[in-house]
Amino acid sequence: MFETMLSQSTFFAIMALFVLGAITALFFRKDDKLANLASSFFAILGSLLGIAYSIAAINSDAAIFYEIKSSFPLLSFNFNIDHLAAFFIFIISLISLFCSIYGIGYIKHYYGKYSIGGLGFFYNLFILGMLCVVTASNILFFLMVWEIMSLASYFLVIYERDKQENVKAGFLYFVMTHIGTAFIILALLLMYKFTGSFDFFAIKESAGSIPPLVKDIIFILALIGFGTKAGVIPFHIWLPSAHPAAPSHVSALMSGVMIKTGIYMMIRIFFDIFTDIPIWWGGVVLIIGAVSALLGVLYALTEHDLKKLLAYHSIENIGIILFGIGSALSFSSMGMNSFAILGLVAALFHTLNHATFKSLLFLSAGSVISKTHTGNIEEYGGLIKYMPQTAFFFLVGSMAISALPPFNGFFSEWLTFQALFEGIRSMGAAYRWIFIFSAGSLILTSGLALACFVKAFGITFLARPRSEHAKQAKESLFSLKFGMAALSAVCLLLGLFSGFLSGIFNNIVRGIRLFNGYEPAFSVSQSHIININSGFSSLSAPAIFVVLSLAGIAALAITRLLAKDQKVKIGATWDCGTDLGPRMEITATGFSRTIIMIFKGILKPSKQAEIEYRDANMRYFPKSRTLVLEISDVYRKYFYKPLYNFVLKISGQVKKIQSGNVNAYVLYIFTALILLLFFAV
Amino acid sequence: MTDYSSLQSLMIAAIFLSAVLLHLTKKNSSAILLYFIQSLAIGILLFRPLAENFSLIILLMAGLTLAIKAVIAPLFFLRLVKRHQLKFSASTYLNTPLTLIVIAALAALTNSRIFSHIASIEPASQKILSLAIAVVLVSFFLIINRKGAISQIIGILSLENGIVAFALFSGLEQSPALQIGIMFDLLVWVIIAAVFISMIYKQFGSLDVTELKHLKE
Amino acid sequence: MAEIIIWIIQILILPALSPLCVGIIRKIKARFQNRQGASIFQPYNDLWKLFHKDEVISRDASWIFRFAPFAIFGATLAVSASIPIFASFLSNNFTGDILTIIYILAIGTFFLALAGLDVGGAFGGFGSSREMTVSSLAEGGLLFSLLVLSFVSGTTNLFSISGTIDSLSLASLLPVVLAFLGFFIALLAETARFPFDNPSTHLELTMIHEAMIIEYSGKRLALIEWASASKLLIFITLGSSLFFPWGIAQSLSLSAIIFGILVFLAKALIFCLAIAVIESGIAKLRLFRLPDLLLFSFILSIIAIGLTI
Amino acid sequence: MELILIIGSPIIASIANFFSKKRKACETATIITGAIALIAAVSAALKVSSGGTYSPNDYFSIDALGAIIITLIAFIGFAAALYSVSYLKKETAKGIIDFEKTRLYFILFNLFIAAMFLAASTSNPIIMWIAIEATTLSTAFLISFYNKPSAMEAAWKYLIINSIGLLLGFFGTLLFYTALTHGQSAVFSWDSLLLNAKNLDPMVAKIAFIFILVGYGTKTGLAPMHTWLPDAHSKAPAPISGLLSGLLLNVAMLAILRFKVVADAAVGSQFSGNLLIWFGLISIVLASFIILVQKNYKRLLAYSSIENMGIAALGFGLGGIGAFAAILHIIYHALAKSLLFFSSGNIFLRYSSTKIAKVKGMLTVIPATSLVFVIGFLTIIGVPPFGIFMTKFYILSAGLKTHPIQSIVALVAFAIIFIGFLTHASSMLFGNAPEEISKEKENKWAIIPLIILITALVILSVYLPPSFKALIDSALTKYQ
Repeated sequence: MFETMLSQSTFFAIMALFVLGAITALFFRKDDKLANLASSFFAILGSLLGIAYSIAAINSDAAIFYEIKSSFPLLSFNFNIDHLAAFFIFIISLISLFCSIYGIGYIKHYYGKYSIGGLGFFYNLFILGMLCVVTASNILFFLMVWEIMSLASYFLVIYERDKQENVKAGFLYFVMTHIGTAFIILALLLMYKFTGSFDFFAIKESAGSIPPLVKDIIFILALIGFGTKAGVIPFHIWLPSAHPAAPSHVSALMSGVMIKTGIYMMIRIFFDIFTDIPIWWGGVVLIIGAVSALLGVLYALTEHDLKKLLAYHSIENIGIILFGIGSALSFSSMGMNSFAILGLVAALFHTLNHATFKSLLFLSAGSVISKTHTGNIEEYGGLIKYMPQTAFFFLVGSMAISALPPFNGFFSEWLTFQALFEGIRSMGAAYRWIFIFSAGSLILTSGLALACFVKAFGITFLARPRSEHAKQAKESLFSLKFGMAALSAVCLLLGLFSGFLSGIFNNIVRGIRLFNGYEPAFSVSQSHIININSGFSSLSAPAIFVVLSLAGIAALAITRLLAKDQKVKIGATWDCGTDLGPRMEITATGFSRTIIMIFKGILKPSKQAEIEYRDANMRYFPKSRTLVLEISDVYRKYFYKPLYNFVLKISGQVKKIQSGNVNAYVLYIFTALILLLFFAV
Repeated sequence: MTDYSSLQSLMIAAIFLSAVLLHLTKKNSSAILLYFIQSLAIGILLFRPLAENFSLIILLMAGLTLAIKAVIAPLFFLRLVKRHQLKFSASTYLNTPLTLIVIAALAALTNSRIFSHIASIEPASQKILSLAIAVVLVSFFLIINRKGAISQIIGILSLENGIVAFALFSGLEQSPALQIGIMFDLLVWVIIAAVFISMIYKQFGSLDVTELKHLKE
Repeated sequence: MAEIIIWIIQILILPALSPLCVGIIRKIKARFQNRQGASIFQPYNDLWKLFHKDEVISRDASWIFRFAPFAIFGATLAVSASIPIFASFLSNNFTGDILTIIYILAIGTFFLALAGLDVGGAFGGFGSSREMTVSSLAEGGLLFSLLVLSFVSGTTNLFSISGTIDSLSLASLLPVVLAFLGFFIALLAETARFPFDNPSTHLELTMIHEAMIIEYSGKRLALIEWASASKLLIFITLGSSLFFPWGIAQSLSLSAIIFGILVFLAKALIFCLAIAVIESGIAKLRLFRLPDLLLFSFILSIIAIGLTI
Repeated sequence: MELILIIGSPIIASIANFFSKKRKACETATIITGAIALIAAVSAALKVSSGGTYSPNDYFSIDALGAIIITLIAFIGFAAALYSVSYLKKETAKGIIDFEKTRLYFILFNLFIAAMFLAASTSNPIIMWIAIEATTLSTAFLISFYNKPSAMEAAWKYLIINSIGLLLGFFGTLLFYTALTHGQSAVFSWDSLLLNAKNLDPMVAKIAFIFILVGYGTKTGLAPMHTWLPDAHSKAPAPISGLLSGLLLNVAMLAILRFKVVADAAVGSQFSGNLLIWFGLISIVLASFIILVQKNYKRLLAYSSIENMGIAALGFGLGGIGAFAAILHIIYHALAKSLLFFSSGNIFLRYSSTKIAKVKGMLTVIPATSLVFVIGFLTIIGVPPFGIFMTKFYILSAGLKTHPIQSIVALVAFAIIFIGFLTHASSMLFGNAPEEISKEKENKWAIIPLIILITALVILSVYLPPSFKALIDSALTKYQ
């Protein structure tokens, strides 16, 4: 069955479906309903075919390579789908399937306000771009689809263009991605310079001819370039403003899948193309991962806009993925390839998990925002009574992201922990402390993530509604609920079958050149027990699920046994005598204030208090008291603003050349002539 | 044939001197006079080959060039000067001693090793050729130095005279078609320059080029 | 057949004994304050009473408030089945891993905090906020102290750790001692004991754990009280059977099992004594002094790791 | 035969306009002659791409690069003719100009096109010089079309600086001419120059090329000699600045290239290559900084032309794939820049101000033009689906091989330009338009020329027709 699926026509059928979706969306742009249906229909078809194709590709070991010549030199549209690329096609298609289903209902609230045809066009183009990015194997073709992906997502970010902050967010996003691409162009061209070919295959063959110093430069450039796309800490400032600005099903795709294309290319370059890896690469990636994870979750705690909070969590999870990659780099540089496979499997598993639970969270956030018309969680409260299903799906998403056992988040974090523990045990003196620092940052991050999602879920869905909007919220349409339900089921299933999945990841990673022919450091027994390093630690996902459910049932049985016929009376919450207004509940600021004060060295919070008195000169009875708590944006203040002002200062000087005086202009020509005569001759 | 070489060196000296004096004149009319002298010298040089092989075309050509350069252009400018009562040309950027220093430096540059290879074109008149290039550079500097619109135009025309002098001395065979083309071009250029000067005078009320400084950045 | 009986004892022993443990600590504290104090079986009576009382649930509460006690108690049940109490020969490589038990306990904390927020009272809110702050900082110290043991014994499976620790040479004793100090601080933080939280008061300034369960009554309050008691016993068992595994049953023989149980009870008693002494001895720390204490436990464990390898 | 049509038809048109009294006659004459010239140019190009350089007599010869430039002039000239008809109709409606002015406009417009055709197709360097001098003179009046003081000032500076540049260019041509005088009285043409470039003294050849580069470089707008370009291109009427930026700069670049081939034969390609690279680099860096702080969108487009000419110079200086990319770059830049200037014309007609700060909410007021404007500015800043990304990439890949530091500096400059352009474009496109801007529908005829240019740009960015590719390859063999 797999061979028929793997023919070239199916792959191009997937592409054709998305192109068709884009064109029909534009074609029907006059009629909103038709445009939405057309674009979502083709997107769903395309992703279904994509899932089937990727599963077939992962299972077959045939080297799949399609080539189409182009009329331009050095550019040929060739696609190379090995196991790694097939895995990323699977992620893209899976998430875009559910987001497109979700989109059918969600786009309804844009009817009449914005151009639905435009949204459909750029949405399909965006997915097509991502599919091509993970399969392109010619440098020029890769850079083309990479920028088309950023261009399409730019237009999606500024979709609601009447809001000024969306336009600013879009601008910052497009500029940062473009600067990232400049670094990537430099890295890839350096590779071209030393291997003389534009095709990743040929570069792979002659990678040995790249001198070590140039290899390090390429590593740094690639790390910065793809790190900007992945949202790694110093280059992350575009992510918290760009992802929330896009429509929710698009920000789910962007946060869940697009930032992973950066991770894909890092794995492709560091493991597939380079052979002997110097030791310090792993250390750098680990440190960046640790910083991104820790600071990502701390900024998420300070955030009160639901989608911004989720965007910061993407940064945190990218940090966790970088732990996997960093440990794999360190192990392979020390020659311990079996442990490196463990690290990379942890990274890939967490990439898949993060894609599922982050898009689930964004979709449920989207359904909440579309019903309450505001992103600020301070104005929510009590939504679980008006939107019970969305609340349940958000709860599943929060449990998955804070790595609570039955769900998939726990198992990939567990594998990442194992990789870090192996690092602590077996690495050399200095690197051991980097591994310890990373393990510490990971455990602290997962603790703070748990606190952050208690805040996010609790303040949004529990207690009493704190604004009029929250009161009128109603449950969203069926297609939204279906999208979210499917994703929560996927989160649970991925958790349960993590044993089986690690086996699959194992042969995906062994498809990469650096690792083929090595035995992984973990084994999966029939009863789904993942056994690390022959007995160091082991775990079985289904067993945990069974034990937890049995324990729950036991608790129910005990209460049923002991408390047979007690009545349950509905009363009022304890209110010390005054009637309990909605303002009595704890707010998001209050909830995270303690943690912010503990980490005030890093976050540098600032506090502004204003008191307005009833009678100006008699300052005893305050009329109103406002408190503004801000977190200073360290990166803009100390790195990006000064850099931008420096460039502006230079252009201020350069502007003076056009002084308006003809004699000066002629003098420029005269000096140019004289200088040339002196020096060039 | 020696008298011709002394005639040539006399003429090139006249051209160079007029170019230098253009820097120093205060009045527009004397600038126009200097340009007239320069064009006259060029005309004479044009007529010299007639002495050896008389051909009607070359006579016609030389006559036409002389007519445009020496007669039409100065007349145009004199009419302009009279119509707008522009007695005094605007001042220069550098005071006189400094200008002379720069001119000396330019002359030294043209005789230096850079241009020594120019001799390979016409070994006989090596000195004259470098003097012609000196005229080019000096009149180029004139455009930078003077603030008046008319003196800038005259600077450009004297630059053109320097190039023609260089062409004559480097023995470039003059095909009549090219000569006519260049002369026609010069004529159109002088007319347009004159039209523009009157337009600028109408818009800005004076011909001082430093007025034109609104198009910044 | 004997295996199954052992498993049944293993599962039942912790929930059964945990109220006794709380009773003993209260008794010792009372003796310190020169008063008679209630009998050590008083907690059983309280539970029995609560299970048979009617229940009042707030109008604003959602299904989370109703479901949370079962999740919390279930979590403690699951953990008590997968940690070595008196027999280290039982091999449970399904759920017996350090990370698994830490994260299963985290489920309990997660639902407890949500239940605190659910009713919309002021107390529940800041209770959950303080609880999440303390537990997120304590997890680091807890994991790293247990990690020291796994590096020393070469495996993260709890049962095999307790099996290998007692055959340890004295040379590697220092890291284990440091790790135990770190672990003990984390124990006090996780089970809301003295320097972190005052279990016996309802004063807004000092209570963290009590604030979250203030709205509960009837059988749900019983379940939660029982769960926090068994969580205390879980940590005591971890402390005793991992750091001081001497006397734990290595083989299936009846005498070894009985001896193992008795030794476990003695060790648990010593732990309760230690906790009660601390509760009577020192004052509760201010909330913003807690991170320093937790950081201290984290640093201790990291030094211990540094020493092991 | 085609040559007579190409050069003759615009001249006939301008003479006809000179005598015609009615506006309709001028417009139809210009459009028809533009169409004829386009057909003739395309057939000439096809002939050249199949049969090598086409030289009917010793004064005219169209080689491969000449054919490309001529087709470009014909195509964009035709689009400009269409656009200026509707542009001037709108301006007369707004009372800025009267019939007398439109007649003068059409006369000079056709003269300008004819001069460019002559410059690109002649085989004699001095006739090329005369033709380029004629373009300067014909556009001088077009720049001072709206006789406001600023237009006058721009025209004056344009005249002075370009005349000096061209005189220096003439001096360089004469220096090259000295190579021919040794004995034979061969006709002075590119091929004869190339044949006996050897007997030029290397030092003289270098000095000659320096004069040519500084002279014609002024006309191309390369860095230190670019100062006239922003004033001239921003004050001229939109169609004319489209032609100035799109075509005239390329014709001047063609002149430099023709002399570069001769200089390479004399002293080897290293000398001229380095000069072109340095001039290109300075233009890119200079333009990038000024674009960042630009306040007037027409001057913004003018500086972008300086930058793009710098890229073309860099490409030709690097040679190999760089030269191929530079030829493609000239084509894409011509199409995209004229597109942008025409749409800036529409913007000016609607907002009647060239200040970026005054233009807000373009997408809501003039959706069709702003869509074209978006595609134009995406092309200029080098975003992939459109061609300039490809050419910038080729030049960078060629540059990184031989001149790594220069290519990195160029890459940084491209990033700064990207930021500058995106800031200005997004501040113009989004936001809500000021109330007094009229919201009426756009005139169909103002959009059609833009759509013609866009289709050409998109088709060429994605697919190079084989005959077109053959033309470029044969051009490459000569201008390597």
